[in-house]
Amino acid sequence: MADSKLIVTPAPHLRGNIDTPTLMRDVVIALLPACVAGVYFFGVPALISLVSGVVGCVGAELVFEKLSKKPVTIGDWSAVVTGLLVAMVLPPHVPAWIVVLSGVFAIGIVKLLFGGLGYNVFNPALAGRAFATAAWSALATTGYVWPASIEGAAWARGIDAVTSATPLTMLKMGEIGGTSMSRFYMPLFLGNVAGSLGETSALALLIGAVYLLWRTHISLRIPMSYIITVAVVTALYGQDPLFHVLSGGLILGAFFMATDYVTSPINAKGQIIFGIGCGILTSLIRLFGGYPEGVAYSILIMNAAVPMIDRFARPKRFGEVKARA
Amino acid sequence: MKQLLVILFSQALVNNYMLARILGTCPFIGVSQQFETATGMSLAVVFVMTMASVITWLVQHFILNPLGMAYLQTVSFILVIAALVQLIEMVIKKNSPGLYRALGIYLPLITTNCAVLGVAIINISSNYNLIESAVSGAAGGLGWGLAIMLFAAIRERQRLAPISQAMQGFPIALVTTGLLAMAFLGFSGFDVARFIGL
Amino acid sequence: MSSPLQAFTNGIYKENPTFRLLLGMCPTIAASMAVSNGIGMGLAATFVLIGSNLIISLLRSVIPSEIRIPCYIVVIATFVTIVDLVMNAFLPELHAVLGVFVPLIVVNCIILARAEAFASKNGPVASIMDGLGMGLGFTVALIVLSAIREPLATGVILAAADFGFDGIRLFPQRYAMAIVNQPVGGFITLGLAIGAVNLITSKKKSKGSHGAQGGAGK
Amino acid sequence: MRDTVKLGLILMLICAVSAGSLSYVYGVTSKIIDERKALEVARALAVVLPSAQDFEKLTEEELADVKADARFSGIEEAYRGSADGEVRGVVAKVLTSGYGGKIALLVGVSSDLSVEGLEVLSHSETPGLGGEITKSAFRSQFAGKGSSGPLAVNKDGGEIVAISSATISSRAVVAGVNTVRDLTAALGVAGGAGR
Amino acid sequence: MNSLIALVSMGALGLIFGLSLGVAARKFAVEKDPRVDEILEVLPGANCGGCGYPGCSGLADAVVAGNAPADACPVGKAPVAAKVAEIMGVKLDSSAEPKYARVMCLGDRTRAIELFEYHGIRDCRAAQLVGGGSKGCTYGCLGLGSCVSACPFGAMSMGEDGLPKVDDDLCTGCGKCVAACPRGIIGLRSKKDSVNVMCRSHARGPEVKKVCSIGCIGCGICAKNCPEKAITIVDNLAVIDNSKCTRCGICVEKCPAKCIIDYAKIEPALPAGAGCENLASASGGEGSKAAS
Amino acid sequence: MLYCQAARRVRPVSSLGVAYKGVRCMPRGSFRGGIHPPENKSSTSGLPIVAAQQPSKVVVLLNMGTSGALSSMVARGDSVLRGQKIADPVGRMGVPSYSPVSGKVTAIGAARTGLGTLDQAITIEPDGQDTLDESCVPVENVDKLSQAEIVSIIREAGIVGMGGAQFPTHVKLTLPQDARVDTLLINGAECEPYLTADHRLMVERPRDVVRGTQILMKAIGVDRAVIGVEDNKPDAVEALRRAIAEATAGGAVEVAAVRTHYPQGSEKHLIKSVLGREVPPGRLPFHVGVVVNNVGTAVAVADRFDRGLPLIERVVTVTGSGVAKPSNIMMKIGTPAIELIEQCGGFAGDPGKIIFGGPMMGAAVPAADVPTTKGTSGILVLDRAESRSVEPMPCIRCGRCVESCPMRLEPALLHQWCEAKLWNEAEAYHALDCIECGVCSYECPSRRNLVQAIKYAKAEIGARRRAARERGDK
Ligand SMILES: Cc1cc2nc3c(=O)[nH]c(=O)nc-3n(C[C@H](O)[C@H](O)[C@H](O)COP(=O)(O)O)c2cc1C
Ligand SMILES: Cc1cc2nc3c(=O)[nH]c(=O)nc-3n(C[C@H](O)[C@H](O)[C@H](O)COP(=O)(O)O)c2cc1C
Ligand SMILES: Cc1cc2nc3c(=O)[nH]c(=O)nc-3n(C[C@H](O)[C@H](O)[C@H](O)COP(=O)(O)O)c2cc1C
Ligand SMILES: Cc1cc2nc3c(=O)[nH]c(=O)nc-3n(C[C@H](O)[C@H](O)[C@H](O)CO)c2cc1C
Ligand code: SF4
Ligand code: SF4
Ligand code: SF4
Ligand code: SF4
Ligand code: FES
Repeated sequence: MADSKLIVTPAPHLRGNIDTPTLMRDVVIALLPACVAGVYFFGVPALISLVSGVVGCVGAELVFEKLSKKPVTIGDWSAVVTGLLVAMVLPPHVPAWIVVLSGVFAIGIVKLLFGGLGYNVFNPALAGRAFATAAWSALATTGYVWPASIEGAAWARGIDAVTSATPLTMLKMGEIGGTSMSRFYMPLFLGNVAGSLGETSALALLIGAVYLLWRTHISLRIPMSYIITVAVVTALYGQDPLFHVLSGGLILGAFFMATDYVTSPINAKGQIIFGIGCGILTSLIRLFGGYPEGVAYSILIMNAAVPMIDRFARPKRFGEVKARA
Repeated sequence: MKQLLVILFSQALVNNYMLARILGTCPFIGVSQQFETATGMSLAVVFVMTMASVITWLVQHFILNPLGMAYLQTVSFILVIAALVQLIEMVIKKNSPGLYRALGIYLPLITTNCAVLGVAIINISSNYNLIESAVSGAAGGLGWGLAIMLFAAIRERQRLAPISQAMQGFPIALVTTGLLAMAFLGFSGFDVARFIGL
Repeated sequence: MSSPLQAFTNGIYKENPTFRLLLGMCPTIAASMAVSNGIGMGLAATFVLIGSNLIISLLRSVIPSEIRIPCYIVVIATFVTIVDLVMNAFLPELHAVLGVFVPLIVVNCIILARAEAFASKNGPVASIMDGLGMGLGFTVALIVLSAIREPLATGVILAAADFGFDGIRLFPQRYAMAIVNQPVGGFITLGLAIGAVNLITSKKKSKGSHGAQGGAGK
Repeated sequence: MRDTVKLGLILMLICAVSAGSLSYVYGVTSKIIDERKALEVARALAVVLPSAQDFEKLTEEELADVKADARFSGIEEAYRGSADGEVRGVVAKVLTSGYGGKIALLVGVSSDLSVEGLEVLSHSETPGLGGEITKSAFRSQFAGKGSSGPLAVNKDGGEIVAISSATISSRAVVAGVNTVRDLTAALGVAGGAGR
Repeated sequence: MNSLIALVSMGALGLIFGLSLGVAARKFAVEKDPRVDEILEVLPGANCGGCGYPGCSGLADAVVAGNAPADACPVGKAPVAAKVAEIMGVKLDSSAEPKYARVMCLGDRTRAIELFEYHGIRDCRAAQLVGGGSKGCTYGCLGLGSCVSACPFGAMSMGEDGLPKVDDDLCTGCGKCVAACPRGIIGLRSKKDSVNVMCRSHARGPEVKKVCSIGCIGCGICAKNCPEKAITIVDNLAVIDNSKCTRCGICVEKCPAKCIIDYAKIEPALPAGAGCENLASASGGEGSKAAS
Repeated sequence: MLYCQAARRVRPVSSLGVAYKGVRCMPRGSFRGGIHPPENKSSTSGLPIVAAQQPSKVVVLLNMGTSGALSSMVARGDSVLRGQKIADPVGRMGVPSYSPVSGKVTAIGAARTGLGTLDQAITIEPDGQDTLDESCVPVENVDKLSQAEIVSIIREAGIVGMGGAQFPTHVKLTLPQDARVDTLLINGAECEPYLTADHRLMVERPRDVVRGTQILMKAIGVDRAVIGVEDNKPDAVEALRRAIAEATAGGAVEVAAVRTHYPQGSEKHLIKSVLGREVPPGRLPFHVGVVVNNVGTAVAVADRFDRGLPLIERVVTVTGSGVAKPSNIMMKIGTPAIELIEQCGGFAGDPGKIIFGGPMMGAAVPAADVPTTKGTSGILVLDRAESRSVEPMPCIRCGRCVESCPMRLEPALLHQWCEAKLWNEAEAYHALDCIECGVCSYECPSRRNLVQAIKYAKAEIGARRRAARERGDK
C-alpha cells in the first residue's frame, strides 16, 4: 500500500457531472444566438456594446476582488453571463462607456458588495439596466434604431424609418394599437424591429432557451407562468396578447433573467408564484406605468420578494399529504 | 370610492413613503433584522399613521384653520401625535399584554418616525378630506410595512452572506434599500387613476 | 464624559450622528443633493439642536417623566417652526427645495435622541456644546455626502440658487448620473459612505488580523 | 390628583410659551414672506408678458366661469395684463400632462394671440429628456408665435422643434400654451378689443 | 390678539394632553419591579446566553425573581456582579475569580499526526461525524475552529499552528466555546489555577506516542514529584487538583512529555486585537447609550 | 404542473404493467425526485460469490450502533469455536455476537472502527480449522413455532438488517399491538452504484431468499410478501420467480420489478413504488401496513433456520477503480478490510479512498485495516484521482437539490441554517426527515457538502432534544 494518507470525505462519494462553471458557460452559449442576431440587425455598435458589457463586468470582478484581497472568481463564468446580459438589455446604440459603467455597477454594487456569486438579492444585469436608465435617461433610452434591413418593408409603412421608438413605445404613445397587430408578428419573431440589443429576436432567444432546457439548466416553470400571465392579463385588457408576448424583453426576461437561480425562488411552488407575479407586474407597467416596457422592473421587484416567497411557499414533504388524510 | 382606491395605490406603491419619499428610514433600517419584528412594526405603523392622519386632520380643520394659526401646524401635530401614541401604549400595556408584546413595544419608536408626521403634513397639503386622510394614512403605513417586510426577509437571508466587515449591518442595509427603491422605480409614473378607472 | 469640550468633539467624529450613531437618515438623504442644501439643513438642525438642548437641559428638573416626550417634542417643534419661518422668509429657494423636510426636523431622530440621552441628564453649557457638536457633526456628514452626490448627479458643485450662483461645472451634463440625486442614489451613497468610515476606523484601530469568521464553512 | 394637575399645567405652560414665541416670529416673518411672494408673482408676470405693467387677477367667480369650459380645466390662475390703461394680454398658470406627471406653466399671451413668454414652474419629467423643457433654448422658440393659429410640434406639422426623444413632454408644453392662447381669445382680450 | 388666541389654544391642547397622560400614567400603571430595568442597565447587553437565561433581560428577570445569583453574568464579571448586588441589596462572596478559556491540547501541526486527509465542512463538530475527525489522537484538537466561531466576543482565533488561541482580554469566561468543542478540550480556569495538564488523552502511553509528541502518556512522574500530592493519574491521564497546587513548577519541569504548562509563566502568542472589529461594528447603536 | 425538464426529472408515468420475459410482473413504479447515477455494476454483477480466504484476524465490535453495546463473554487467551456466542447485548434492543472463526482471543480492548471512533472489540486469531460450535443446529418444524418463538430465534442468531443500517431485525418484527401489517416487503433493489452483493445472492441463492422471506412472513403473520428488485437485474427477477414457482409451502410471494432509480432501495420509496403507499413523515413502515427487510437479511434468517448458522458471514462486493480484481466475497464478519482487498489482488495504483458501503451513502474509512461489520455490503476503493474532491463553491440557489430530493426537502436551505447554526430553523425545515441518501450533494453543481451539513444538523437537533428531555426529567 502506498504510504500517502487516505482521503476521508462525507458521503456521497460520487458527484454529478454538471458544475457551476459549466452551467454558466452553457448559459453563455445559449445567449450566443441572440447576440449574433443583435449584431446582425444592429451592426458593429452592437458588437462593441457586447464586448463593453463583458469587459465591464469581468474587469470589475477582477479589480474589486484584487482590491479587497479576495479570491478571484472570474473563472466561474457568471460575470460573463452578467456582462452579456447587461449589453443585451440596453439599446444597441448606447455609448460604450454607459455599458461599461452599468456592468461595473452590476458587478461591484449589486453582486460583490452583497457577497458575490450566490448572495446577491437583485439580478445584477437588470439592476445595471435600471441604473443606466435612471442615471443617463437621455442617453440610455434613446439608442434604439430600426434595423436597416427593413427599410421599405411593406409592413412597416407608416413607421418613420429613423424613429427611435420601439413597438411598445409606439403602442404607449398611441401610434399603433388595436387588437390585431399581426403585421408585427413576423418581424418581432425574427427580430428586425427596434429594441434592446438582445431582446428583439424571439427566434434566436428560443433557440438558446431550448438548449438550456435540454441541458436541464432551467425548467419551464418560471418562463411559462410568466409568459402565460402576460398573455392573459393583456388579453383581459383588450390588447393583442401575442404582440405583447413577442415584444419588449419578455422572452429574454422570462427565459434568461427571471430564471437566474440566485435571484429566483428555490422551489417549484415559489417559482410559479414568482412567474405569475412578474407577469402581472409586467403587464400593468406596460399598460398603465410610466415606462413603455416593464420586464426589467417587474423582475427586479419580484427579486425583492424572493426571500419572502421562499419563506412562505414550501414544498410538501414526502408523505405529507397522506398524513393529513 | 374610486378616489379612495387611487389614494390607496398611489400612497402604498407609487409614492411609497420609504422608497420614493424617504420617510421613516431609521426604524426601517433599525427594526428589520428579523421578519417577525418587522411584521409587528408594520402593524404598529399602519395603526399609528392612520390614527395620526385622522387626529391631525381634526386639529387642522377644527382648531388651526378657524383660528388662522396654520403656522402652529408642526407644533400642534407633533404634540398630538406624541401624546396619543404614548396614551395608546399605556392602555394596551395594561389591558392587553399580548398585543403589547406584538405591537406596543414598537410604539415609542414610532413617535420619532418621520413618516408619521410626514403623512399628516402631506394629507393637509393634498387637501384630503377626513376619510381620504384616513385612507392615505393607512395606505402609507401599508406601503411602508410592505417595504420593511420584503426588506426584513432579504436581510435574514443576508445574515449568511460573506459581506465585508466594513459593509456589514447598516451600510449594506442602506445599499439594499437603495436597490429596493430602484426596483420600485418601476411604479413611477404609474397611472393609478386610469388603472382604477377600469 | 460631559466636559463641554468633549461633548462638542464627540459629535463631530466619535459619535457622529450620521456615520456612527446612524440617526436622522431621512433628512440626511433628502438634504444631501447639493452642498448648499446640506449646509442649510445642517445649520437649521444645529440651531434646533442647540436651542432644544439648552431649554430641555434647563427644564430637566421640572419636567416629569410621564410627559417627558410630549414636552421635549413641543420644545423641539417650536425651534423647528422658527427655523421654518425664517428660512421661508430669507432663503426661499432653499426652503422650497427642502420642502417637507424642514418641519420634519422635528422628528429627526438625532434631536429627540440627544434630548433624551444628553440634555435631560446634563447641564446647560454641556448641552449646548453637545447640540453644537452633534449639529456640526450632522452638517459635516451632509457636506461630505452632498459633495459626493452633487457633482456626480449634475456635474456641478456648489450651486446655490438663493445666492444666484450656478456652481462650478466639473464635467458636462451629458455624463452626469441623475440617479444619484434620487432616493436610490441617496441610500446607496450613504451606505457606501458609512462603509468607508467603518473601513477607515477599523484600519486605524488595528491593522489586519481577521477576526472570527462565523459559520460552518463552505 | 395634584400630581396629575401638575402634569397638565406643565405641558400647558410649555405649549403656551411655544405658541407665544411662535406667534411673535410668525408676525415678523409673515410680512416678509407675503411681500416676497407678491414680488415674485409680479416679477414672473412681467417676465412672461413684458408688454404689460399692471396685472389684474381674475376673481374666483370669473375663474370658476372659465373653468366651467372643459378646455380650461387646467387653468389655475389667470391675470389680465395692461399698460397705460390698455389691455395688452393674458397671463395664466396652467397645468398640463407630461410624460412623468403634471407640468405647471406660466404663459403670457398678448392680445394678438402670439406668445410673449413662457416659464416652467414645476414638472416631473425625466432629467435630460423631458426636463429640457425648462431650457431657454426650447422655451424661446415660442416667443412671437401663435398669431396665425394654434401651435404644434414639428412632428405634428408645426413649427415648434420638439426636444429629441421627448416628444411627449414637448407636446404637453405646446398644449398648455395653446390652452392659454384659447383662454386669451375666450376672455375677449384678443384683437385688442378689451372691455 | 392673534398671539393670545394662539397662546390659549395651544395651552389648552397642552393642558388636555398633559392631564390625560397624567391620568393614564396612574390608571394604566403596570406594576413592574423597577430593579429589573436597573439591572438590565448594568448588564453588558451582549445577549450571549452564557448565563443560561434567554438574553440579558432573561437574567435580569431571574435575578429579581431570586432565581439567579447576582454574579450570574459570566461576561460582566466582578464589576457587574458588584453593581447587581448593590441593586439587589445583597452581599457577594468576593472570592469568585473570573475564569478564562484554556485549550487543553498542545498537539499542533508539528507535534500531532493526522490520520487522513479530510475534505468537508470546516467545522470540528461536522468533521467529527466523518471518520471521527482526522487527528491521529481521538482526544486531540481538530483545529477547525468550532470554538472560534462559537465565541460571541471574538476572543478566540485560530493560530498558525492549527490550535485555537484565547485572548484573555476579550474572553469573558462565558463557556460557549467549551460547549461547542466536540472533543471537550476546552476548560475554564481562573488565572490563579495556572498550572494545567494540557492534554485530554486517555489513551495508553504507547498509543499516545504513536500519534503525538507532546501528549500525556500517563507515566506518573509528575504525580510522584509533586510535593503537594496534587496530581493523580486517572485512566492514563494526569489530573491536577488546583486547590492543592502551589504553582511550584516542579511538575512542569519533570514532565517527560512537556505537556504541563504554567500559564502564568508563558505568554500565549496571539495576534493583536483579534476579532475586535466584529464587536465594534455591531454595537454602533449601543455605543451611544453606553457613552452618554 | 410543468415538469418539463429532462427525463430524469419527469414525474414517471407509472402503473404500466411491464412484462418480463413473458411473465407479468407487478406494475412498475417509482417516486418523485431521485437520480440515476452511473451504475458501475458491470465489473462484479456477473461474478459468482467466492469464499473468503482465512483472515489473519477478525475483530468483533462490542458496540453495534442502534442495537447498543455488548458485553464480552470471553477473556483474552480463550479459545473459541466458529459460531460460538462471544458477546451478549447489554440493552433490550441488542443482539448477541458470535465468533466467525475458530481460534484464540488475542485481545479485548479499544479498536479503531470504520467510523473513526475507538470502540471496544474482541480480536480473534483463527486457527484455520473453522470448527463449528455444536450449538449451531438447524431449527426443525418451523411450522409449529409461534411468532414470538421465531422472532426470539432470529434475535438470538444475532441478525440485524443487512441493508446497511444494521437495525436489529427482531425489533422490526415485534409489532405493536395495534399495528395492522398486511405485507412483507423484501428489499432487493440494491440501488447503490457499484454494489452487487444482494444481486448475486438473488441470482445464486434465490431459494434461500424465498425461504427466508417465508419465515419472516410467519414471524409477522402476513400472507403476502413482495420482493422489490430494480429492473436492471432481470436475471435476479427471473431466478426469484423460478424459486417461487418451485417453493411449495408458504404464502404468496411475488416479485416486483421497479424502475432503476436511486434511492429506490430506501424503504419508504420502495414502499411507494411497489405498493403506492407513502409513509407519513416521522412514521415507520408498519404505519402503512408494511415491514421491510433486505434480501441479505432474509438469507441470514434462512441460514439460521436451515443450516443452524448465526449471523457470522455476509456477502461483500469489493470493487472500484482502486482494486485490482473486483469480486463478490462471502466474508467472515470482522475481517479487516485490507485483507479482503488483498484477496482481490490488492490495490490497483494509489488508493485514495476506501468506502464501506456504496458510493452514495457509504462511509469513507480512516484506515485500510479497520474491521468490517454486519452491515458492510461493499468495500469500494477509489484511486487517488477519483477521490479528489473539489472545493465547494457558494450555493447559487439553482434548486437542483430541492428538485431531486426524494423526501422533497430543501437541502440548500438546510445547509444554510446549519452554516448559521440555526438549529431550530433546521428542525422547522424538516432536517429530521432527511434519509441521507446523498442525492442533493450529488446534484449540486457547486459541490456543496449538503448531506454532511444536514447530518450535522440532525446530530445537533438530536442532542438538543435529549438535553431538553433531561431537563424535563429533572
Ligand atoms: C426612462 C425613460 C424616461 C423617459 N422620459 C421621457 C420624458 O421625460 N419625456 C418624453 O417625452 N419621453 C420620455 N420617455 C419616452 C421615450 O424617450 C420615447 O422614446 C419618446 O418619448 C418618443 O420618442 P420621440 O420623442 O423621439 O418621438 C422616456 C422613456 C424612458 C424609458
Ligand atoms: C429509533 C428507531 C426505531 C425503530 N422502530 C422500528 C419499529 O418499531 N418497527 C420497524 O419496523 N422498524 C423500526 N425502525 C427501523 C426503520 O424502519 C428502518 O428500517 C431502520 O432504521 C433502517 O433504516 P434505513 O436503512 O432505511 O436507514 C426503527 C428505527 C429507528 C431508528
Ligand atoms: C437512500 C437509501 C438507500 C437504500 N438502499 C437500499 C438498498 O439498495 N437495498 C437495501 O436492501 N436497503 C437499502 N436501504 C435501507 C432500507 O431503507 C431499509 O432499511 C432496509 O431495506 C431494511 O432492511 P434491513 O433492516 O433488513 O436491512 C436504503 C436506505 C436508504 C436511506
Ligand atoms: C439560468 C441562468 C440565468 C442567469 N441570468 C442572469 C441574469 O439575468 N443576470 C445576471 O446578471 N446574471 C445571470 N446569470 C448569472 C449568475 O447567476 C448571476 O451573475 C448571479 O446573480 C451572480 O450572483 C444567470 C445564470 C443562469 C444559470
Ligand atoms: S473564549 Fe470561550 S469562554 Fe471565552 S468568551 Fe469566548 S466563548 Fe466565552
Ligand atoms: S478546541 Fe475543540 S472546537 Fe476548538 S478547534 Fe479544537 S477541536 Fe475544534
Ligand atoms: S436532503 Fe436528505 S433526503 Fe433529501 S436529497 Fe439530501 S440527503 Fe437525500
Ligand atoms: S444544488 Fe447546490 S447550488 Fe443548487 S440550490 Fe442546492 S445547494 Fe445550492
Ligand atoms: S430621520 Fe429617522 S426616521 Fe426619518
